[in-house]
Amino acid sequence: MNWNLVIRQIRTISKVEIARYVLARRWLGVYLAAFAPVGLLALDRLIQSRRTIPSISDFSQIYAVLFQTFVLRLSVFLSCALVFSQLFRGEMLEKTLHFYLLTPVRREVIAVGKYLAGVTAMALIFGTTTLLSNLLLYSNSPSMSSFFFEGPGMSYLGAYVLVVVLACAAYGGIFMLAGLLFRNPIVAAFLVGVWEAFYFILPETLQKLTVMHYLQSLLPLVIDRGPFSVIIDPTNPILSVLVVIGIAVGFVFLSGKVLRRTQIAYSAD
Amino acid sequence: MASSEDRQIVFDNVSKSYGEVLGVNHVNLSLEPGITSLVGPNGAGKTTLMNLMTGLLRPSKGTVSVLGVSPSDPEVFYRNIGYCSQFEAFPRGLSGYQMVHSTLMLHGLSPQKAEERSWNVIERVGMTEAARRRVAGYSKGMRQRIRLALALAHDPKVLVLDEPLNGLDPMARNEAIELFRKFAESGMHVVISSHIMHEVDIISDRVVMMSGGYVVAEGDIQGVRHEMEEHPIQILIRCDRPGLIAANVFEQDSVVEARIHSDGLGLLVSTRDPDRFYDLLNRIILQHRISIEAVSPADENVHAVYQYLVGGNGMGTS
Amino acid sequence: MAVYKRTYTRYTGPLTDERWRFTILPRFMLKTVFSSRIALLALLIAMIPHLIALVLIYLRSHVDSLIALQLQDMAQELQYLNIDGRFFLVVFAFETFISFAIVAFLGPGLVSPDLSNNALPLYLSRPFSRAEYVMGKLSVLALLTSAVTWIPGLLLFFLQTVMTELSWATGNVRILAGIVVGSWIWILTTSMLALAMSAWVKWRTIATASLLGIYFVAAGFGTVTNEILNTGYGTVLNMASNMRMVWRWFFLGESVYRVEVGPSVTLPAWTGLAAMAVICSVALLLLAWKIRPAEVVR
Amino acid sequence: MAFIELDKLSLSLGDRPILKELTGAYSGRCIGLLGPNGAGKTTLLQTLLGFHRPTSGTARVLDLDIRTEIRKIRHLIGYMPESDAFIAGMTGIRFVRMMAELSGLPSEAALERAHETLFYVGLGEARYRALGTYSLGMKQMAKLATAIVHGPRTIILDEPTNGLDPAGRIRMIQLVREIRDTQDINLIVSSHLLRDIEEFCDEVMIMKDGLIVTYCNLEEERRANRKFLQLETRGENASFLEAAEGLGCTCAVDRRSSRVKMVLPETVEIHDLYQLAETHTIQIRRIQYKRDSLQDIFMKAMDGGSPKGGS
Repeated sequence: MNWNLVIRQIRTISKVEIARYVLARRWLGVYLAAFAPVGLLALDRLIQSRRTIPSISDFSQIYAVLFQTFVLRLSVFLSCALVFSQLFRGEMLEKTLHFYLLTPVRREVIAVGKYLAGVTAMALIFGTTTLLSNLLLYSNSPSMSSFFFEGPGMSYLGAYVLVVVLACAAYGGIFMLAGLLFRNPIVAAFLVGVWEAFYFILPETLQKLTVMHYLQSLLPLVIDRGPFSVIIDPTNPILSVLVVIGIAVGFVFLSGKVLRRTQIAYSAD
Repeated sequence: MASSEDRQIVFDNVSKSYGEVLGVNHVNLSLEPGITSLVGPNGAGKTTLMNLMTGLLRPSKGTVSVLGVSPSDPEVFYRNIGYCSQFEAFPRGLSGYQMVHSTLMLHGLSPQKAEERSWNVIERVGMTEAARRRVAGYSKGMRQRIRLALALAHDPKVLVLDEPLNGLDPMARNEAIELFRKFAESGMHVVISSHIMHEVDIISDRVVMMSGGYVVAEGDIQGVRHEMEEHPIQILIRCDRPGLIAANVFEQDSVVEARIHSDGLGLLVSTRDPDRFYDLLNRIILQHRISIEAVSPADENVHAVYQYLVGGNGMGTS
Repeated sequence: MAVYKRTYTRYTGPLTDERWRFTILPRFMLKTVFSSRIALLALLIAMIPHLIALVLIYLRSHVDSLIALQLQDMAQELQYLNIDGRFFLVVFAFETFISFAIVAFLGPGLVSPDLSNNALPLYLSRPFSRAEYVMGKLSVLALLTSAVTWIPGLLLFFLQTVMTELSWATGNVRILAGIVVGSWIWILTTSMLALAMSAWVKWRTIATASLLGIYFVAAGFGTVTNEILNTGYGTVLNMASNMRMVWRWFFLGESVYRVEVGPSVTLPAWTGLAAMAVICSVALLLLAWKIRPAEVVR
Repeated sequence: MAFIELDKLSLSLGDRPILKELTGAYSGRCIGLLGPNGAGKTTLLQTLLGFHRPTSGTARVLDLDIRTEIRKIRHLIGYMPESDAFIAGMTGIRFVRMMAELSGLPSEAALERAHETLFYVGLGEARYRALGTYSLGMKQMAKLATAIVHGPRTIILDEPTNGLDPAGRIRMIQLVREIRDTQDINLIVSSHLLRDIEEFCDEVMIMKDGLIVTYCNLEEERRANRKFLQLETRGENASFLEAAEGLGCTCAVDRRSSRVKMVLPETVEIHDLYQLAETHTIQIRRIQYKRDSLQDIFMKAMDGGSPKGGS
């Protein structure tokens, strides 16, 4: 196994993939979904519509709601579904997959190259927007600096960014494999979506099978899920991080194996 | 001494079908270096054969090996193979240069060497000034040239080309034919599929003719032609008195048929023994002072062989 | 015996009037749409709310016969139900969503295949302009959604008038106007959006997914905006509430719309209309840019 | 009457000039449009169809100006695009019928013409099948059907024989010839296959870098160019060639295909060559006159032949 050749191949594939998609129309939806909350909070910061400034803990609560409902469930999840399922399914639809398959590169290395391109791009986009929206929200309250430097502010922020990156990693792997296996990955995206979004109503053993449970265990504030939710104690953070990374690596490895058996028979639909 | 296996492209009783659509059936080939032309009507299985040869498809039955390497381990297999496919599409957002350069990087070249060799091969296909623009804006001919560059960039030992001249202008066609001839002479395998019979005539050392998923003929053109006794050689004669020649020609029993052309200035003769016929013809011309416009064998070329074996001038037999 | 050799001959007959040439598209496209049974099934399901309304109207005006059938409690309840603006508001609330679903699933199939199969040069090399192409495709969607919105709506209105006296109709002419004008506003907006989206994304399935995305995710984001910015204008992102403003203005005569979620703030009724006008113009721009015979790539 | 007149027609896409002040009047029955990749052939055809607005200058098709009367022009033009173009979910007959109606034919006439045209192009028995199931050759024929169904005065074919197998190409060449021979129809055919162009074009326009570098009538070219003889013999022909040179012929032997090119002076007849062959006991197997084929005309135009028309 000639490692520096493999490294060079992975770097090349990642660079090519990012060059192809970063300005592609397809990613416009991703940029919109990522930067919408930032725009919103910036607007709020400008027009100061509120008469009374809520307390720091209120701000944390507001951000927790915003993060867990809109950011994590909708924009990160849908963006990963769109980007990663198109990594391979897009190439099959556009009939360009053969360009990669004709190169002397291990199939697993192609999968890793494409995956890393997707993860770095998504992690960068959502990492920065999470950072920005977090800071913008707290900048409304005068005691922001004390909250961040003495209080738990910094560790909250770190947790949120970590969760976003891990979400991209795990969901990225899942949707890349879905893109390889299913002719219409949107159906798979919908099923996984429902499973992950309503994880809290599942019994304990099933909850441990969802990615969301481990991401949730890393979040500082758990928001009330309503009457049906089954509250179970979170797994300890280190284990959660390892499990999510394990999921990501597992799916990428599977994608490599599937790619090895993929044949080029572009069907004329 | 390397066994013959390591120098050939071998198909060992290969069959391939997609669901109930038959791709190719019971193909047995062992191709020597040089230019091999793949001919046959649309849907005869040419592209399937090429996709099998380049590992994009796995055979349902039988095995394929190129220079002794099986397509199942891509890291070694694709070092020696270059495939210029018929697929029209290109990745959006990339320029011609970026594609060639990244392909060479995947082959393990350093960035500088990849860049130098990229411009070299781009220049060879005449795309130097357009290479910086995005491929999405290229015309059909320019896309074909970039596909050729991608197949040639890493100096492969085996070149598989699916209708490589499709969309190229006449000058580019000649340059490409010269290029392929040079490769073949340097001991490379060049496998070309084409519909343009007179080009196949000029280029190929040997022909593989397919119809309905089966290999119906394989070998050099003249060889294939002579093996088919049941089709006598046709000779076309343009002159002022075809009737006179026709009258004298039947003294040879090897002459099977003589048809006078509707314009009264042409005669088509079918004979099993062309050598003796030419002697007779030359004697008749001298004896009766017939003024000749042209004498030419009507079907020494691939096209005629194609007509007999594949035949059909309607909408193709497949 | 005369042998007729078929050679190519030119057409020298009369030509049709150019004004109505765009109607060719719906004639042909409807056959393609109705060839798939799912489309037929979807249209039938879409009729259910109107059927229920029909039954209610009929029963409401025959309360006495219900009593005769000893169905006192049902007759009791029907007394309170009066067929007025609010009744039609509920019926059309359902229709708003159903007609959007029809457009979201059938719309992309009209434009995306033409773009991915490069059919535009075939259309536009004929005396058939880009505007006619869009109008033709639009009229296909308009026909389908009309069959689900204002046509059954008018039937209900007419039935109610026949059941009661003419004065009901003259008293509620606002409802009549609402049914027709309101439906056409919604048909135009959703159809333009569907065509623009399927011209922008060349695959059917992704176009349908994006349309549903716009309908739901944008609405969700609207409510979040209302919450955080403490304003009502986030509702503009919610297409369903835009349309609800228009219905309420027609059916209930409310010129002011109370925002459901977020601070209790009211918006003038015309904001919904303005939002939909913006959507239509953006869609028109997008179509003008994408529907062209030869793709020019810089 | 010239059916195409170009009046300093120029066009730039973005900042790249594609057509450079093309001028000229052309009236051939079937004009072949040739040129290297990127010479502007497809762009010129699309501009005549009004797909692009010319940057300056204009053109007249059938005496109608493309800037102002494009809709009238499009009634009289049939266009077969180069790339694969069809409408999904439609059968052959409904596809061709809709295209006829879009060109102004009333519905019944369109249906009748559609059937007639599909039989004419050889898709008779496949006309009720969905277009998606058509092979490449059949799709080309379906495109041709849509280009001729409404009986246009001018037909533009972009690479009609491209990618067809031999059977398909023979059929297409035959059809284009028949259409050309119908009275008052003019064709413009763009192609890279010079043999096909020679089969059905009587005039040829060669473009290069946005200019028209050569415009010639193939019949005249054939007559004007000097004739030379191509010979193939069996047996040792050195002495035979010397004897021929003695008579004043100039000979050139093509090493690879062992064919001989010979130019006969006025005084020598083919018959004399047979005489010589008899005396030198060699057998003449092939003998025919060859002319500057379109290939040579094209090559001359490419390396800076005299630009007729154009700037």
